[in-house]
Amino acid sequence: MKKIINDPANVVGDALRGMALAHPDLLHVRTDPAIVVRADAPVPDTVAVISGGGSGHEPLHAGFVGPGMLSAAVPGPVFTSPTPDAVQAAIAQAEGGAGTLLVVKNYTGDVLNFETAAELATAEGTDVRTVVVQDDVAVRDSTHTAGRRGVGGTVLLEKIVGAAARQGTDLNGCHELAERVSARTRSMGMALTAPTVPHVGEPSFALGEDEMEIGIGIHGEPGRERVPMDSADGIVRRLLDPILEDLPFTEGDEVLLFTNSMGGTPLMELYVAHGVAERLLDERGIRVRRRLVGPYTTSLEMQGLSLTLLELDAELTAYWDAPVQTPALQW
Amino acid sequence: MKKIINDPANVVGDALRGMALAHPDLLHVRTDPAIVVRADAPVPDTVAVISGGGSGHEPLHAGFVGPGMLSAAVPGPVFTSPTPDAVQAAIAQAEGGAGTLLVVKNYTGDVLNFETAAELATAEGTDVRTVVVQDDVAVRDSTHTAGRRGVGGTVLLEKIVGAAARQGTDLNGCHELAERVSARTRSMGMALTAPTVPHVGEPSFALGEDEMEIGIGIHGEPGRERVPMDSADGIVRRLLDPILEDLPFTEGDEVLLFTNSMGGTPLMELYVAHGVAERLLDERGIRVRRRLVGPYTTSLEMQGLSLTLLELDAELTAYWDAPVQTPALQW
Amino acid sequence: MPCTAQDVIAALRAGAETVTEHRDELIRLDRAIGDADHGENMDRGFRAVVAQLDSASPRTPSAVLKLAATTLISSVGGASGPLYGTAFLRAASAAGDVTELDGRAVADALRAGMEGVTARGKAVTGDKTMIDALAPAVEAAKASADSDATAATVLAVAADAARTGAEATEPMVARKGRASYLGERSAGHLDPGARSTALLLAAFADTVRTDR
Amino acid sequence: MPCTAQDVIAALRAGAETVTEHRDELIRLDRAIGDADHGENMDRGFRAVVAQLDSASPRTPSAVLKLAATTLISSVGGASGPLYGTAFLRAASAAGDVTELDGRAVADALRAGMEGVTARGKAVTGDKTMIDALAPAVEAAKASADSDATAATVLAVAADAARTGAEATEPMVARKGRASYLGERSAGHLDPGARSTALLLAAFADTVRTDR
Ligand SMILES: Nc1ncnc2c1ncn2[C@@H]1O[C@H](COP(=O)(O)OP(=O)(O)O)[C@@H](O)[C@H]1O
Ligand SMILES: Nc1ncnc2c1ncn2[C@@H]1O[C@H](COP(=O)(O)OP(=O)(O)O)[C@@H](O)[C@H]1O
Ligand SMILES: [Mg+2]
Ligand SMILES: [Mg+2]
Ligand SMILES: [Mg+2]
Ligand SMILES: [Mg+2]
Repeated sequence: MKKIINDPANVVGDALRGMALAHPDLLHVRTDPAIVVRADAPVPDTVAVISGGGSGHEPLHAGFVGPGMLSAAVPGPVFTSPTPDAVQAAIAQAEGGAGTLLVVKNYTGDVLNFETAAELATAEGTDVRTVVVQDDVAVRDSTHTAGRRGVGGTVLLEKIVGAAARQGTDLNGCHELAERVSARTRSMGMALTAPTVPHVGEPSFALGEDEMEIGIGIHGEPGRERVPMDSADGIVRRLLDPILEDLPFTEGDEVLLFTNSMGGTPLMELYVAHGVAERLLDERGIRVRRRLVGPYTTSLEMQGLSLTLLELDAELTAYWDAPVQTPALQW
Repeated sequence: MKKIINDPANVVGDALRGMALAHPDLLHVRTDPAIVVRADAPVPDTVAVISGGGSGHEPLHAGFVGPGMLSAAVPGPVFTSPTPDAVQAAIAQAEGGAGTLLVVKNYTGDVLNFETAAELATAEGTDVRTVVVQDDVAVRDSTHTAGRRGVGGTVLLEKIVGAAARQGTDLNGCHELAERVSARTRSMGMALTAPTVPHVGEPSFALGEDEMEIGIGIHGEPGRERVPMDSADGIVRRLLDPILEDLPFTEGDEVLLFTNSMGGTPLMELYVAHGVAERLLDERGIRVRRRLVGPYTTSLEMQGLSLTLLELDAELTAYWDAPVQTPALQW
Repeated sequence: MPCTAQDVIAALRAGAETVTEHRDELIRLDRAIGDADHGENMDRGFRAVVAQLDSASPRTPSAVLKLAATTLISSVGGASGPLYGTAFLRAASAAGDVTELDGRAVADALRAGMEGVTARGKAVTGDKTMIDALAPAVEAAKASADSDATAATVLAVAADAARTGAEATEPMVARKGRASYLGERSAGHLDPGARSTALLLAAFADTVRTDR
Repeated sequence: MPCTAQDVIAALRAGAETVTEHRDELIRLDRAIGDADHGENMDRGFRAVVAQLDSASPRTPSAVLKLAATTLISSVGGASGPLYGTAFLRAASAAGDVTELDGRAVADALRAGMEGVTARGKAVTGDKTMIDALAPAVEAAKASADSDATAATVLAVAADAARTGAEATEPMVARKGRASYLGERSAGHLDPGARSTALLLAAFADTVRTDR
């Protein structure tokens, strides 16, 4: 394993300290328990939007803390959900009297830990709601399973709900909006290489020089199938087709297209893939109205990408366009 | 070679087309010859700041085209300087009557091709000046050699001079400012892995599982030395010490610290390294006043990082802080 | 012979040792069908439990179990943290305020623990989770307690059943937890949580057996 | 026998073929001490020259060389583009408006080309660049022309000298071009530009020799 780190046991704390130094005006960072809070928190009479989960997906979530997006983030150990006390601490710091919306990616660990934190915070008198993001169409959905994973769509939801909260939307409104975004978002990802978890020291799976994994998760979970390497056209088609069929997205729909690097894939390849995706959508009469291209929901140094589509309407578009000041997204 | 591309021969054009689709409001993109121009170019009575060079360093330079930074970028083939006709075309599109400043990284090919373009444009009546960026302390400087390479410092120079041009500074002023920034900027980089040029299909050099290259360039050039893998502390020290000695930067100096990913290194490691660099600078009494952390001057999917220090003063700081709207930098 | 607070403390310390010893094995199992952190999570959690036990001295089995529960909840994270935490919390409640647990009380505490896991995680046997180790352990413990076995014996049969149950997860296709994302590809690997459950129960049983 | 415009065209086409054949070798050489694009750059450039020659029919050797020059300048990029471009441009000027080049004219054109490369790139012999192939070629061509050799002979001795010169770059430590960044580590590898110069001159010489 070659990584630019010191002790693998301290990697999350070391990264958070570096992040705090890099963004002194935007963030307050604590390391025990690890939480990242807006420098101006709590914002009175404004719904606190808080997310979190295992580390290793940077900039998700801490890179999205700031005016117009998240009030706080709770980074767990690498690929491991944070514990309820950390989530509680974030709520305590960020809560401004208008309640808290927890944005939770649908993994058993995240759901259980955030659920416990929500119970404890509610018991202490805070109004807490939860939205569970589950946009990954690579996972078959069923009430008898763990359900779909939350992946790239989380970024879009955090941006949109963060804008609504900033504009004074109340907890009920934020929660409904979040559910609406969640219902209209679908994603799928693929990998050319596996990530290496620092405390493990070896890649999470092995891929041959001519293979790729389709339908991977963001924690080094292998995907649903291993297939021979393909062109950008072929790769994008494999991700886009299941996304389009699932919602479904149909002719005339207006969408936001998010082309996301898994961490190790450079911008050049990302733009190639993005161009292919726009072309394929155009062929189907689906109108791309907004785009996000970059490494935003990553899996350490994994090479690969994911595509996310969000069906837009005027309200969602306006919230997407609203100003945002965070380490990773600014406009 | 595993890359998300179609035909390696078309990768630059394909990426540019994807980029154009991703940023329709900011950029106008042409592919023959390849140039990327601000959507609102030419801006009358404003110095056009134009840069370019081989592709594979994204977002450098096309990702920095937009109000407050570059007027146009000229992307060559992967790791190959663009030809004079492409540079000329960019000048013709971006020139708003107040002259053009060419920002050229110091490589023989870039210098010669931009020089020819400048001659041709001058012959056609355009006022053209050139600044040659040469911030890489890994290369020994001497009049009998090719001189120092231009690397990460280019981004800082483009931001600062772009802000000055936007505020109405004339060509002379922009040129002097650019020379001043160039004189105060030093960088050095290292790699854990080599990049693979698409038309080559194999990594540009081979590194063992326990080795790294110190003093690498951004074109897959091996560095000055190959050493055993080290901790983040050790790596940062190896880059920072030569940078500090070179200018030199001394106690009390106010600086901008730029911690740059070479493309495949994820944000988590970058923040770890950034934290180490801030600590080491603090120990020497050098005051970090501004920061940039991210993949901004890359070398395809190479894993590694570079550090850049710029000695600030009030004027440079104000230009750094000035608003900017580009695909890769926005504030 | 019944189980005192000291016995429970010793059992937890033995559990922590086992987890540290098997950290890499649990990581390997989780790497194959999950996210490669189960060994790290459990090791972090049980080290924290040991640190708590070094500084506090709870007086009843229930108080010991409760301390373990809250410590696991605030240090393990992931899916296994809340699940093991809830299991210990429910076991603590079931144990009541007695100072010693007999065979029956051990069997009841185990059942309460398992019910906690089920309440939170909604898994049933065959889903390829820690339930596949816990459920047979609970059944075996009940049968043993029904025939008036000692705490040591009840734990021993429970540990045996858990081991067999964990081994049986290998061919299963996961329906809960992270391994479920793999679909059919999850077959052919032991479930890491079932394995850690079996390891913990074996360590508990060994300690109590050695004690008496 | 002297060299006509048709001969120069044939020589350039042969040069393009050689470059395509040796594309991977030139990439490999540049990968070792540069950025792995020299073969790609030269191949792109000479394909463009061939395409130009397919559609235009310049009448004099000078016009052919000039067309090659401007095409190389606008298609090769990198360091070699402007350098080779300038070389052909200066050779074109030196060739004047005659319709045939004799041995002396070939030698003069070669020298003019080399002076163009020196003017732009500032390299001297021993810097491990294309100059290390060009300079001995120019010297040998002059000597040959001084003894009234034909164009074919002048080119043949120039090509021989270029080959020897290119081979001599292997032990050199680069002082110009990208290889110079490697310092001492640049020794032990042929310079790609010197190699391409030798390849081109060999192809030119072969064509003219075959022609007559
Ligand atoms: N819904 C569930 N019910 C019972 N056990 C579960 C459930 N989900 C996961 N587990 C157990 O948790 C184990 C994984 O724990 P761990 O790796 O620590 O957490 P994570 O899956 O969040 O990374 C699995 O092997 C499985 O035994
Ligand atoms: N200053 C110079 N003078 C003469 N030749 C040079 C000079 N710099 C580079 N070269 C030649 O150019 C060759 C490299 O060309 P190429 O790889 O196409 O361009 P780049 O170095 O820009 O990638 C070198 O091998 C060398 O022979
Ligand atoms: Mg986990
Ligand atoms: Mg090059
Ligand atoms: Mg796990
Ligand atoms: Mg080269």
